[in-house]
Amino acid sequence: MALLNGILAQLLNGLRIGSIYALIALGYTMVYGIAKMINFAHGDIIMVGAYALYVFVSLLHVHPALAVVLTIGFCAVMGITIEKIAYKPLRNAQRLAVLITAIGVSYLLQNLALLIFKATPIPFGSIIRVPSITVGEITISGLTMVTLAVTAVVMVGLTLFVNHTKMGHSMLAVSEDQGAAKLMGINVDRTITITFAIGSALAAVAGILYISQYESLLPTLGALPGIKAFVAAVLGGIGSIPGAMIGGLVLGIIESMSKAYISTQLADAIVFSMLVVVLLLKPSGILGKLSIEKV
Amino acid sequence: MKKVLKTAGIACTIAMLASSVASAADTFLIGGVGPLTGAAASYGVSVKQGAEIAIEEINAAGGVTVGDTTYELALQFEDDQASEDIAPQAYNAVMDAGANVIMGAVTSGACIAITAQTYADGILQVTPSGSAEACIENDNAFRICFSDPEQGVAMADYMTDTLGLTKIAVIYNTADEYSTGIREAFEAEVAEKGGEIVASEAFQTNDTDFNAQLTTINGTDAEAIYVPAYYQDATYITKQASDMGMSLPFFGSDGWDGVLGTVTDPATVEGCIFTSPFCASVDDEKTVAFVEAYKAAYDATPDQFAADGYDCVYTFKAAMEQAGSIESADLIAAMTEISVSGQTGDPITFDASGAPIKDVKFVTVKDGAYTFVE
Amino acid sequence: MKKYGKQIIGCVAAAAVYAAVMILVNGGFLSRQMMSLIIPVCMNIILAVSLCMVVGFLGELSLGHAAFMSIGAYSGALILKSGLPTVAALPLAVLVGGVCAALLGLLVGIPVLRLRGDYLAITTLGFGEIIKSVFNAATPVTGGAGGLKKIPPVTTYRNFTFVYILMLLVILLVSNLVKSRHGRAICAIRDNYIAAEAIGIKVSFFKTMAFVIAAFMAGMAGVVYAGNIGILKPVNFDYNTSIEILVMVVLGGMGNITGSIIAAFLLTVLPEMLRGLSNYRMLVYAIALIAMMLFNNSPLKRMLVEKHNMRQAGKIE
Amino acid sequence: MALLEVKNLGISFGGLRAVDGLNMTIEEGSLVGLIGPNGAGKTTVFNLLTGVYRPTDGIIRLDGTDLVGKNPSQICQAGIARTFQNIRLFSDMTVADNVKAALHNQISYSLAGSLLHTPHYRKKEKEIDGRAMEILRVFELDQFAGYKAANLPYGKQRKLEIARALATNPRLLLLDEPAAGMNPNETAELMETIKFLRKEFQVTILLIEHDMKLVAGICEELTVLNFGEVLCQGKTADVLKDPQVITAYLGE
Repeated sequence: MALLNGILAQLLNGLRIGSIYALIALGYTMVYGIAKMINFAHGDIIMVGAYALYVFVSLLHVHPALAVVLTIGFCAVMGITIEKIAYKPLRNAQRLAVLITAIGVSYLLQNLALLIFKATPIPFGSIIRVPSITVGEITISGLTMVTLAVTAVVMVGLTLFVNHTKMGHSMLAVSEDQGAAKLMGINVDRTITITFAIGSALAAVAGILYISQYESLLPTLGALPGIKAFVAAVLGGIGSIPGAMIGGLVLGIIESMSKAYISTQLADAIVFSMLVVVLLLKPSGILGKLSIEKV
Repeated sequence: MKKVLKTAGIACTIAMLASSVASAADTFLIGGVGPLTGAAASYGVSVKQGAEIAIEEINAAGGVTVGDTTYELALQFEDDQASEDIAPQAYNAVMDAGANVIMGAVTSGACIAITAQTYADGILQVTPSGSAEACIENDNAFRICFSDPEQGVAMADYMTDTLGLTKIAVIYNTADEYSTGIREAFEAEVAEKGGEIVASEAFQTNDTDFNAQLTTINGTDAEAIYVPAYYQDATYITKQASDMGMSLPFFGSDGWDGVLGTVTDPATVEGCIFTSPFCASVDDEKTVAFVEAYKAAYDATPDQFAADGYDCVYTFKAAMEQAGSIESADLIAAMTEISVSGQTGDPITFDASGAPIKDVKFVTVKDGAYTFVE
Repeated sequence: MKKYGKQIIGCVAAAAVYAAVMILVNGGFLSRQMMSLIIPVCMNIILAVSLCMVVGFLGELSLGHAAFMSIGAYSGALILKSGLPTVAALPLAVLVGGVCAALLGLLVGIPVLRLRGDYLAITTLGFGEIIKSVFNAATPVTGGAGGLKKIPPVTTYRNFTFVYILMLLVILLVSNLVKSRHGRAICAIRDNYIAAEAIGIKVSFFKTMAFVIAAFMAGMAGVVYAGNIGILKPVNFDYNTSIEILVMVVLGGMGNITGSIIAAFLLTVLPEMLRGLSNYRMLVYAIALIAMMLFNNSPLKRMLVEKHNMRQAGKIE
Repeated sequence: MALLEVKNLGISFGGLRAVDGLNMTIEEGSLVGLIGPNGAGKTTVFNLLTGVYRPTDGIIRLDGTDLVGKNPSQICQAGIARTFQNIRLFSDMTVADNVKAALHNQISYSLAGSLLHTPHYRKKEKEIDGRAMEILRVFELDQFAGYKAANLPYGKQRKLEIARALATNPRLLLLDEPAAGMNPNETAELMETIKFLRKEFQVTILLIEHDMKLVAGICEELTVLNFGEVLCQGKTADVLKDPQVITAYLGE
């Protein structure tokens, strides 16, 4: 019974961190699926979202609900700006060129935050207060439930948006073939800009939930969840919206299970080994489409 | 912008002083090496700011008189991003600027990466916070802080002998030298004293989620948790433990200093005990003066890194006065003869190995404020 | 005749650089800060040129170059620490470091055969993180998080000649390889792997070969690193290091060896030149990086390239 | 014995039977056309013959050697070379290097030679240079040897692809719509080239083509595919008169 409770508790720990990964991975996968670029700065937009929320709530004393909206708006605008300045001129360049620029943007955001907010972590209490639920000996944290719910809603919302709106269809078209989409009268630039706006807004949501969970602001806070979420997105099949959700949750659970029952020292090694194994068995991730080149 | 002007100002001053050798007050340049950017930036910034406070104090009081010459202290602090790769360049940059002594590096690895060169150059090197034993292997190298094993042993003794705890869980950073160094010594000493390490859980730098480790510990019969790590980690760990409803007492290393500044609810660290040479909230005169000056200058409460930086500068002053010279060899020889009245110890003396001799103190959080454990 | 002309220019340039560095170092014209950059520059050139082979010529994105470097660094460092006289230990360490890294390259080569593009990239990143974790955990051999210490400083700027020769060798081997049937096969795979297969090129073999050779060279660079810094820590070989090397290759114009060399030099020296900016240093570095990438793909640059292409096409018509 | 023997060849993609029960023999030295409406499965046949796809059933023999299950590079070494419907050049490489890459297995030397540029390497490279130029000259591409392949005009890119395929010294050459996108003049020129290289390189040719003028002009035999199955096979003149073929092409 104790063992079972232990396993259950560790599963919940996995869900807690996994739901955050999933939320971030959704943003990654969205941008990747449509703009076909790995946005290495995605994690740093989460950081910006977290700091923005802090500025609105603690420094400007805006009502938390409004602050959430403002934060999402701020990040979306920032996403658009970054896209316009740093990525758009590279639309026709090699894909790697954009990747490197994204890394540059990541450095830029981190160092800007460092200059503005300094290196010392800033404590910032959660604005989301949801009571935990206790079932038997197991306690489920309120925030975990909120994060899971938000991630699920976002996933469903994104799927509906992509499949049932005009903009969504444009996105699908652009993701299939930019050139053809352009010929069909789709405004590719605008579609990609909107993709970035949505991706950044999702990053903001992730940032808000992340900071509510961990309550400490650091200029580098986005880096690690960013890279883990990237792994999650690939694990789930990058470009696939439900894949991102599954990848995130699976990654979180593997992580907490290997920490609990194998080795905390080698947890990262185990997580990445799992990734390699999954990709060897299924080269395009759990839910990814294998694109076969037509000969 | 202010900082740029300030740096430019210092640089100008150095240039002017260098060009006019005959000026009344010569400059004694302290070369600082430590992280000002990157994940470890806060340690380097603290050391730098603590040292600047000390330098201002000393210069305001007329500088350091060595023989017939009065020296004004100056600091050139170069960023090493806490990286072994960049530390040599940072060190050589301050040497190019004509540093007389080296304060640094702030982190152990970066410090070790430059010890061979400082030794070859024969310059006095005092690391404020490089706690690995290898930092002071050479004869020219000294340190202000305790070494990792010293801290681990001191805490193990305190927990087993004084508090009578026998079943202890440990959470440590497997990717961090400081953390693994303390942990090793701590676990060995606990075993020596007949205690038991019931869980030894690792995490990685930048990890923020400790629920898996805490859940594991919760499943053991641990009586206390020892966390040899930095205050950010402690912040996450104590918060998540309290969220889980754990009530085990926490013990920590000197990296915990500053934890009250980063927790959202002081109750989560209430009653924790950590080894620390410095405590900003005690009300002896010297500490209060330092804390106030620091607050006025940087709008922040000094942590132990700042105190280490401060003491480092006073160590240089004492060595200059004792040596009666600013030649490196004389300064190094004087190090074992001086006694410094610092923030992290009073007195601080140094043994031939380069380690400081000062009392280990334990700090606890009581009613949301630090106090020394009596 | 034109071919030999290029080779002569290369030799002259190599000798001139060597002479210039020796004069600057021994004549005391260089600041210590600049002297401490000499070896890192050489090392980064080796890393960039070797990665250039995988990214630029083979066309696969690798985010695990630092892992190869770390294997080389650790195995080489163990040899350096073994107490052999430097004359024997250094070449042996470089060789062993290279071989160990090449073996890992072979291991990584297995997924390489199945994966492409971003999936391969994330796998190489994963390999890097696995290696890092293992090094962290294998304390008895690697010193764990505390690092492998007291490595004899055998590749400081005083041993510039050795490192420089190593660097030239790497540049020579890679540029030779590119101009050979093996190099053509690798480039063919990059340009169109289906057509490459169709003309009888064994794609898996050449992919693995490119990875192994690049890994070997990165391993040698790792030994240079070990002998220069004197302490090895797993954290210094994380994906950020791999990305830094990748930045050099991409900035150098992918598949352009000279470009990689110049980019490696610039990106090593630039952060040091920016020290005067103190806190704004990394910010300026980031902006410079973005600006350079944007320039590389700007209409201005494209116009210049296109003009060249048009001239070629024009001649044909 | 026939050079190429295909018996009962078939492949299914999921439920779709893309090629079914294909029988075909090609005699050494002949020039055969594979025609049929769009989507008839012609390119799929090429992909089966060159190992891009593995057949679900059937036999492929080149000069008696079984080719089923071999990968494309092995099949190329066995003696089948091809061009592609959508040109697949090594576009960032020079025109000469495109051909030299294809000489990879013909004129060989060790990796050590590649890395060190040994005298043996120099000798062999000279040989490769000579051979490549020889082939390029046949296609009148020699003066563009140093240009990037991507910078060639379309018609010349098609020619280069054929040149590259020939460099592998094939016994059987598969041409996938060589005249696609060419104007009548270029097509006429291409016909001459094909005739010439057939003699010059003594290669057997199987080609897919929609341009009936070309097909009628140079192919000796034809196989007509429709919905993955053989509609008709035989001498060119007979096949083109077959009412079934005409219906398949022109509709009801």
